[in-house]
Amino acid sequence: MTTANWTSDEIMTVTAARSLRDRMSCFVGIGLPSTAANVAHRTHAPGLWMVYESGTLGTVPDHLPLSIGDGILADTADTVVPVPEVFNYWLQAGRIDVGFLGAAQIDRYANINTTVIGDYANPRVRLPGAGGAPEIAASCREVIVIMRHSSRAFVEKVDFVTSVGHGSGPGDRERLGLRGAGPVRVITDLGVLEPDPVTRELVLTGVHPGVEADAVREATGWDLVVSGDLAVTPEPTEAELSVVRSLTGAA
Amino acid sequence: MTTANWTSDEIMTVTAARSLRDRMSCFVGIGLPSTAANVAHRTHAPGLWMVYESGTLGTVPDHLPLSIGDGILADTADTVVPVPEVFNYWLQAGRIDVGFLGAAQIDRYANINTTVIGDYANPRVRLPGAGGAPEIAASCREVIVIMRHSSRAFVEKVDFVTSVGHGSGPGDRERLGLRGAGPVRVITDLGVLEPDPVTRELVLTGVHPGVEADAVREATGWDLVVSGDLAVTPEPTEAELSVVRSLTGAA
Amino acid sequence: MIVPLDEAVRELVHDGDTVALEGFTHLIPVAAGHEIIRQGLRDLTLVRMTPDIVYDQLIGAGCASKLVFSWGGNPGVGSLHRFRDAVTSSWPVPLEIEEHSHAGMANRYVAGASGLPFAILRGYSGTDLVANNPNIRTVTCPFTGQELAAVPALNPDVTVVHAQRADRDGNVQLWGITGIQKEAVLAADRALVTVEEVVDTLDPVPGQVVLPARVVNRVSVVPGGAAPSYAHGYYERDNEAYRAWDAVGRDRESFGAWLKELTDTPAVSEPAGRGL
Amino acid sequence: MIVPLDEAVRELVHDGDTVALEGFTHLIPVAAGHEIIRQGLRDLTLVRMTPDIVYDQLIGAGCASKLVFSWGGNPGVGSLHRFRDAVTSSWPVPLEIEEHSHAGMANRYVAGASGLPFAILRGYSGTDLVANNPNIRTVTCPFTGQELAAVPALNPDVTVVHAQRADRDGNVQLWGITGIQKEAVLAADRALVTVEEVVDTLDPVPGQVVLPARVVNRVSVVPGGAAPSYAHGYYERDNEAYRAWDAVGRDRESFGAWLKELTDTPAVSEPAGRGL
Repeated sequence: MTTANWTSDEIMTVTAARSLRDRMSCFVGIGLPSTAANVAHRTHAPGLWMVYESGTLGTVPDHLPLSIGDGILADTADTVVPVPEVFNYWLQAGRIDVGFLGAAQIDRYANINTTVIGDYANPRVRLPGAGGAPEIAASCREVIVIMRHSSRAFVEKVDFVTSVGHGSGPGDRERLGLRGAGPVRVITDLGVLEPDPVTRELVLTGVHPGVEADAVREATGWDLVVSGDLAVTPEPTEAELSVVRSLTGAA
Repeated sequence: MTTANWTSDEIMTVTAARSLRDRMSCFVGIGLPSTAANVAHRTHAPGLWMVYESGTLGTVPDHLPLSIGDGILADTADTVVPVPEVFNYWLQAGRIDVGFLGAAQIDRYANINTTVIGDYANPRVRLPGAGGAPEIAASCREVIVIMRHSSRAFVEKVDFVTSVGHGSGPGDRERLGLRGAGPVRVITDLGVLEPDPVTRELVLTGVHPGVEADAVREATGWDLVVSGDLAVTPEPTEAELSVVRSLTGAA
Repeated sequence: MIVPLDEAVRELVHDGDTVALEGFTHLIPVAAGHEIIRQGLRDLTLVRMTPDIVYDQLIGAGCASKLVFSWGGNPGVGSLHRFRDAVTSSWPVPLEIEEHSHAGMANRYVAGASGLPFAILRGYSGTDLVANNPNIRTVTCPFTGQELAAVPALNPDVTVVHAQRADRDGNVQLWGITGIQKEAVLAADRALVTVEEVVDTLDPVPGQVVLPARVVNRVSVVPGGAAPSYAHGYYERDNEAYRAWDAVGRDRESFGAWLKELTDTPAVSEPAGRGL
Repeated sequence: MIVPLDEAVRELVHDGDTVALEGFTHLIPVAAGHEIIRQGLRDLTLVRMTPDIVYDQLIGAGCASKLVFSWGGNPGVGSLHRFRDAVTSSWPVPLEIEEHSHAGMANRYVAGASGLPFAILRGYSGTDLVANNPNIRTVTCPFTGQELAAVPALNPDVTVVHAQRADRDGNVQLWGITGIQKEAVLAADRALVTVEEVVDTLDPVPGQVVLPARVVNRVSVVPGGAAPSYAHGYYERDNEAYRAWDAVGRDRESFGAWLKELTDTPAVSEPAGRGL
């Protein structure tokens, strides 16, 4: 193993960016998803159509916004629509290819918690809550989750289902009337998890260079299945790294 | 009876205009209502807030529009909103003081027909239809109807209830969940009809100068009750007539 | 993306389609309607809140087997005689009608644009529309117990609108009275937009609606394509042409002559101002 | 119509009211929130899609007994510590919460603005929000039989928003990211608008929302009244102030010092840029 010239956050961001295809419409959450989407837009996906829940459609910010409603998002958008429109006319109507979400907790079936740690009525930690996530997870054609790996975050069962992933397994999304495919990939600072096509349980399908599958299993709160065909993430290119760093302000 | 220096259409328009109070919000139908509302705006009600169903809020056209969506309405409006907004956010929400409607047929209980003469499935005359009228009649705080008097137009029972007036009598509007007061006045080229406070049946409460109550009864298709306290419309003033004529282009 | 009008109509509109040519007095896609007549399309379900003379023409030409609408007339002039003739005498072909109020139609488009199966409104209560239209039903509020009207979403196979401008990528910009066009386009499977002009950049305009290219299938450049209605900032409504239509539409013979003239004129784009 | 902020708050906001101070990242009525704190209002039900630091301040100051919301955080920074403290430790007073998704809250305002008792949406299905919020129910589509989520209309006693401009009659104009402000104002019984400036004429601006004077009860001129959020065309978002709040809000003592400084400062209007 050579010493990498990139950080684990950087390869996470680059890997997430690579998941976005050119000309896709992408509903972008703030933070890691926003960074990754903007990296994609500046590298292989110049036609990526970024939507932020503040109503900015087709925005191409020239720097990373801190919030989902920074002025730069409005200035560079194809059009800015009121909040009810972005949720009803764009998200609910099924016009968004990929929803890009973060999470505080995720479970074996890719259900997402951004509400509370502990009991809802008497929480140990109160988190910000749902925001746009429940309907992003329901209505986008597919969902990609980006979050840092830890056994506190990757749990057997989330304390609170804020946004439905694959419920409790096969057929649950259909039963619940959720029209998108749900989470198709979870990208972390250690590797990539994808739902098993049959069981819908998240399995480890890729690791970043230098990461052992066992280390990922250890950072996961359930008995994580490792794919027989485990991929190793291609290293970030110089071009990708320079875009990431120009956006995040890292040297 | 002196020879009047105004026509029966002119006194109808002036009388309708006088029914509008300053600063009212008024949902204006095209044709006679639009003329009357614009007369009011240029005479005693400079603060009349005119709304046309095309979405022009607070418009003050400098000439009469031919359609409900002429460019002049947009040019002079406080704001132009999409059609769903004018119906949902303004009309349905109960923000409009008075709805100003025309009609092809009206009946004893001020129900309005603008749909068909004859049988619906096999009509003798096909009329334009409902447009905004059913919800204008339902949701405005009150409704004023302006139309020319004839026994074909003023009928015992309309062939088709396009817009509900007072249904079949007292309590019907409440039963139907209609929140506005319904038609409070019908202004014609002969006089003024108003619903009896108890029976809700239209009675003749006023005649224009030179018109006999019997002539109105003859032009009405039901046994029209004449108020014991029959008013005579004050003559149009020179100022009113000059505004009407400047708008309609009459000499 | 940007193709001649005849090609756009050929690609997007087919016999039997549900077609909405929307425009609330302003920006009515008249030239596109004429091209539908020229191509001899049949058995269309025509949808529009305010069918006016171009719908009278489509109906008179026998393109439509059904009309879904809320107000059918010649605004400020009177009735549509071809529409009347179709409804009362099935000429030239029978015309089924489905009739709503404006509020109902507007909310049907909103539901269609929103991916919902239906919309709720306070409306229709007590009217004879209810008994004559199975697409007007009720729902009960699960919080207050109030009964409200329900209408199904409207999702045309194709929506046609006219706009002032598009850019070369097919982003569309319209302004002035914008009516129900945004919802009609978003509710449709396919969208055709005729425009006054194509520009390099859509400079923002107050009151604009922008339709992103990804919801537009074809753009055709048709200057004057909304006449005799109008295009705010380009040309005014030709009120005289609306008045003149009354005589043309009034009898089958004069209409036939009008129709022959239209179909004898092969048109890719129509000259500015041509409406009748 | 146009009155000083302290007077406007005194007239329109009362103990026990349901109050929405809306603004989706942009144009947050921070100065008005501070005036509510200064006037010592109590037992408010605070409503907002995205409660951020001004709500953290209102909650920390003990103004609120309930919060209705969909995302409560310091955007791009982290959590709201006063909000957390109230929820987990009932400090300084217990805070009841009613929690929705953005789509649910947005549609609740739309229903409120529309005079409807409820709204329908495709949402919430399968989430634990449902079991923890009696205001999330279902309705069945009378046409397709599909089950959809239903949420009740939101009709605040008073909505407070910040806008760029008003004219002397009280017509209000805002632009940029306009969020849910129009619906929040139209849904409310009373509306207070703080503005950057009053002008003679509201020249149209692309992307504008105009709130006609008849839906506005009071306008107060408060330049910088949205800081540390921003007013498009006037000043930028003070991201540093948002980051700095994290330390202030994190413990009760530093918050107490902040609160004392605020309430010791009698303010009719706040200088531009003042946010914390």
